[in-house]
Amino acid sequence: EELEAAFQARIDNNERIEPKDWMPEHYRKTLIRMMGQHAHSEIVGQLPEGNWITRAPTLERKQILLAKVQDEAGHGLYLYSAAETLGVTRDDLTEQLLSGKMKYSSIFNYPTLNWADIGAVGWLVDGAAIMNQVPLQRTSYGPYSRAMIRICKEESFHQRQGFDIMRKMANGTPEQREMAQDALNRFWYPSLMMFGPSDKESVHSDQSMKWRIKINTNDELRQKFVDQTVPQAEFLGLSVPDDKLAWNEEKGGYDFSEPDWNEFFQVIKGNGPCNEERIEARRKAWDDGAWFRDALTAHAEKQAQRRGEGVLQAAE
Amino acid sequence: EELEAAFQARIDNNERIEPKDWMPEHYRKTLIRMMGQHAHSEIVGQLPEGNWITRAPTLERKQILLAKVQDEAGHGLYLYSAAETLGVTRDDLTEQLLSGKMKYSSIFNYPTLNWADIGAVGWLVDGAAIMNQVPLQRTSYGPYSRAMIRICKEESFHQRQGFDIMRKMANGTPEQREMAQDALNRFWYPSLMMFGPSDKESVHSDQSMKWRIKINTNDELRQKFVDQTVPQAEFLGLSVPDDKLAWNEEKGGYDFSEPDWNEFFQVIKGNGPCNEERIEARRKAWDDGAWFRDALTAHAEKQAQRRGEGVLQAAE
Amino acid sequence: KPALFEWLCRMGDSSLILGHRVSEWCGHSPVLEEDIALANIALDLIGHTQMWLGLAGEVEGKGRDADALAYRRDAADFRNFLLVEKQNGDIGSTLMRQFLFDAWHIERLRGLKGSSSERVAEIATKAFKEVSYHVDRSADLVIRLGDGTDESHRRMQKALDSHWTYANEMFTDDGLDEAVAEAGIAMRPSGLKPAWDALVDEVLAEATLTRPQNDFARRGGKTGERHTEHLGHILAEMQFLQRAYPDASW
Amino acid sequence: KPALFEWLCRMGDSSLILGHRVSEWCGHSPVLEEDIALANIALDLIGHTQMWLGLAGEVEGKGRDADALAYRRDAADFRNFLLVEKQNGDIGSTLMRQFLFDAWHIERLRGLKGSSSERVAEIATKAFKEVSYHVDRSADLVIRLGDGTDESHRRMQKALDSHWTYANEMFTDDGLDEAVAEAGIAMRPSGLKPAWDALVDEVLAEATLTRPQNDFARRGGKTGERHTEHLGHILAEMQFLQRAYPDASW
Repeated sequence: EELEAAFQARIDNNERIEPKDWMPEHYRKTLIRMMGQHAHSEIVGQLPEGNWITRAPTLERKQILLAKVQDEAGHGLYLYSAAETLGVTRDDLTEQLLSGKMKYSSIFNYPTLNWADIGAVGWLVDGAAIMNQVPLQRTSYGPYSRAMIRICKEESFHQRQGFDIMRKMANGTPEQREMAQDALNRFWYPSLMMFGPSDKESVHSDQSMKWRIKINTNDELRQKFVDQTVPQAEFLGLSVPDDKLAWNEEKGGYDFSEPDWNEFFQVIKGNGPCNEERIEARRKAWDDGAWFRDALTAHAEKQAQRRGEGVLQAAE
Repeated sequence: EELEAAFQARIDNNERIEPKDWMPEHYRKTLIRMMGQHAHSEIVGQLPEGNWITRAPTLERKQILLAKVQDEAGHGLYLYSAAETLGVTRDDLTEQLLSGKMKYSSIFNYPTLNWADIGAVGWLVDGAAIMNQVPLQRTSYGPYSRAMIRICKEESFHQRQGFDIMRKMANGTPEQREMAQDALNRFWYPSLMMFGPSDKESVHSDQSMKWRIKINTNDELRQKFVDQTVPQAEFLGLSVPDDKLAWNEEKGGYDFSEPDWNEFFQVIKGNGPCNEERIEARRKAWDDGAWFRDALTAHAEKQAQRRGEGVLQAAE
Repeated sequence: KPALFEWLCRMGDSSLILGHRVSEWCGHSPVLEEDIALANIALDLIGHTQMWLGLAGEVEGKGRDADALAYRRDAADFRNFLLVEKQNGDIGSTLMRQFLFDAWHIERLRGLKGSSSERVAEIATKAFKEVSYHVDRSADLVIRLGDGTDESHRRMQKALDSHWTYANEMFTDDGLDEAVAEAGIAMRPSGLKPAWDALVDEVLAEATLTRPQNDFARRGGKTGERHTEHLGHILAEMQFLQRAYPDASW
Repeated sequence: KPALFEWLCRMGDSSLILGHRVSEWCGHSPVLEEDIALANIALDLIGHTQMWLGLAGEVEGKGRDADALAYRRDAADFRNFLLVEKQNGDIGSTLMRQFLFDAWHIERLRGLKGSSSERVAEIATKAFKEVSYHVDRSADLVIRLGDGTDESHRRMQKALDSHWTYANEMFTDDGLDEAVAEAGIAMRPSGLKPAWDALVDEVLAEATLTRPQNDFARRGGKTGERHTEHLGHILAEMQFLQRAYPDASW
């Protein structure tokens, strides 16, 4: 009780909690879940974009996309490392992803179907991710906060690159323009879903906000995202697929339609367009790679033994 | 001795040998080898053409190609069945193909690299095959002879289709014309190799000709093929890739360069362009299909058992 | 009439894409008899494609023939079911997909034989005979593999579970189906469900397989709103020559 | 000068096709560190492609840039080694192919730093640093996997045997190489063999792998006379957008 009060006081005082510090078990568990899901999302997030690497339309676009997917793997690495400071291993987390015990962002269960989707993923999906992540730079857990600072920097670079693809497509041939609009149509609502259900229905929010591992409410962030994105869509000359979208002078933001939460829960349940493919791809990578990981371990052990023998011989 | 003399007499008398007839062990073995290799060639021969089914340039071409590949599988089936009359099973023959103990026509170790190759395979490869097979309709072993009669009918149809592709390509755009020429360049010498090394070097020829399981010499057939094909190439406006090619009035046929027999022996040894891929593809089909074949057997056994029980119950 | 055009594309595109997938097996199947049968089914499906897309082109009246529609549209313009885009997987998965489709296909064609459009009825009549053979064959193999070994049973159940929510798309109705139904051209997809259910239940029972309880229907194939990621890869391969050599004739 | 153009295509095409193959691993490799490293190698190779093909386009002087060369040529015009077209296989096969190529690549670039062509020397100098890292990395992994478990040893030996005759193509000389060598632009390929042999032997020894005795060299990639069947499939995918939308800029 006392410990918990002291802990909460530190948080209220804007101090960072570090791995060696005492923390409530529930805080630790919640953070593992959050960071694990975040890491998994980076890893699974390689797949929809990876789908277009071999078909990128120019060498430069191919390079940019490769660099981006590489960054995502890198973010996964930071986040797994940060999570490991809480006493789980990366392999544990991976097993939990593959068994379905842990989730990843459901946005990655949507397919990338034309080249403009690669733009839309950068513009909307990374845009929404940044909106979620910027506040997390100030989250109470030190390693997570520091990982977020690095990640946010790269993400905003990715978002600009995505927007650049969209601009090129929206100002291109009629077919390119159609692809751009089609991409926006398909990614708009799934992007809004990235902020999670309305706060009224969100389960974990209150305690998490108290612990400052969640900073803003889902609805706040979603509103902010819409307000930022709509003018960008207008700039591109694309229409947001929402009849109800309208500027509300009074609240100083847009009114907009909620996404279809029924679809959201179907996707979470496994009925998203690509759930099966995504997990299958990761499982295949993991299973097919077992011999590789085993071999590296075996080699390291041999090397250690050889070094040991060397030391022994030298000592004789 | 006596049996063998009688056997030879029947052959010399142009009689057909049938499965239940006595035959020398070596005759049987030679035929199994020939028919097995021929069957394997049909099966492996599906692969280079199958390589273009998914890329056939029109729906009609796709249909024609599918029908052709289907026919080849059908030829394989006739030939395995004919070979089975000599007391080997199809599975035995397949195992020998996969272990490398039995060969298939080395022409199928060459890749199909542009659409005109599909034409060239029909025109040249099937053309050479027909040249080899037409005499075999009169071969001494009944089941083989009958299989060849059916096969030759279809093959000449295939050859016409192949020539039709070549004509379309040779009379098409400059790029199509280039593809046609490129295909002829790559398939000319391998097609000449299909008749086997010069008779001076051919191992099995003498006895086989006596038994009438080989009718013409390799060199005869090769000459006939060249004499038939060169005017067709001229008709197409394509050049046969042979500087030495010239009409020889005296012999009433063309003089032409020998193929590179060193290459031929390398291909036989396994160093052809596609040996590894071809056998891998067949091995994968076989291994991946084991559960399927086992299941069909298991189901048939269950059904037989159920029928048996039904009979029993009816009898009670 | 654009509704009919699009509806014909739905018919033709599903045949085309399934024909493509099936043709990938050529030379790679577990037994020679399957090589032959699968090539034959692919051949039939490509034949149907020519008829459906040929008619679609005529109906559209913009001078596009079946080849133009097959080879010069990009993924977003395709109207095939998602089910037929799925990767082949093992031969069991391919045959299960085939059976679920064939069971729909035969009912679809049976109804179309009485279509108010003579041309549609004519195509359906031609295709019906071939598809009767397809469904007999795929049903038979689903039974034998479902009730074969433990291994084959497991594989077939897994394939069934994986395809199920895709198969459900075949019975979704939309405005286009409504318009075509009102014109007497084709029954609403939902109307095909009872006969499909009956056949599927019968075959699954004999195959000792369990019908999945998931009624969720994946959508987006027949409307073109959201295909799978596979379609783009299929088209890149299929359309290469027509795209790379737009002026050639073949 | 056409010989130089074609020689530059040889350099650029091998980088392009290998970069393509390596990029197929993105998101599918056995550990996160490999995902990162493989994406990075692909990225470097595509970068080299831009430089080599960019210079090739300039030398040709017909207004084709690197993208035009990468995306608008068909298979017969490609000049890459057969080795880099090979399918990825398992990660061991991919890494073995990479090592055999890297060991050639580093020697090739080392020599080119002193090329009589300033532009060639400049590109080689830039690429050399990156490729030093590639070869260190692939050599290290070949050693660890060769001398890992029985299973990994078996896989690496199989990969080595399978790639060997393809690797031999990298050291075949032809008239074009002769012309380029005489102009002082690049050493004859056969001249790279001793250094390659030394490195390969050293690494294989440490990896406890047996060098294949087959000196046969597969040919036809760098001359374009006979590629493998894989190249057409690679290009169908890679070039789809440029082929389908020839008027677009991206």
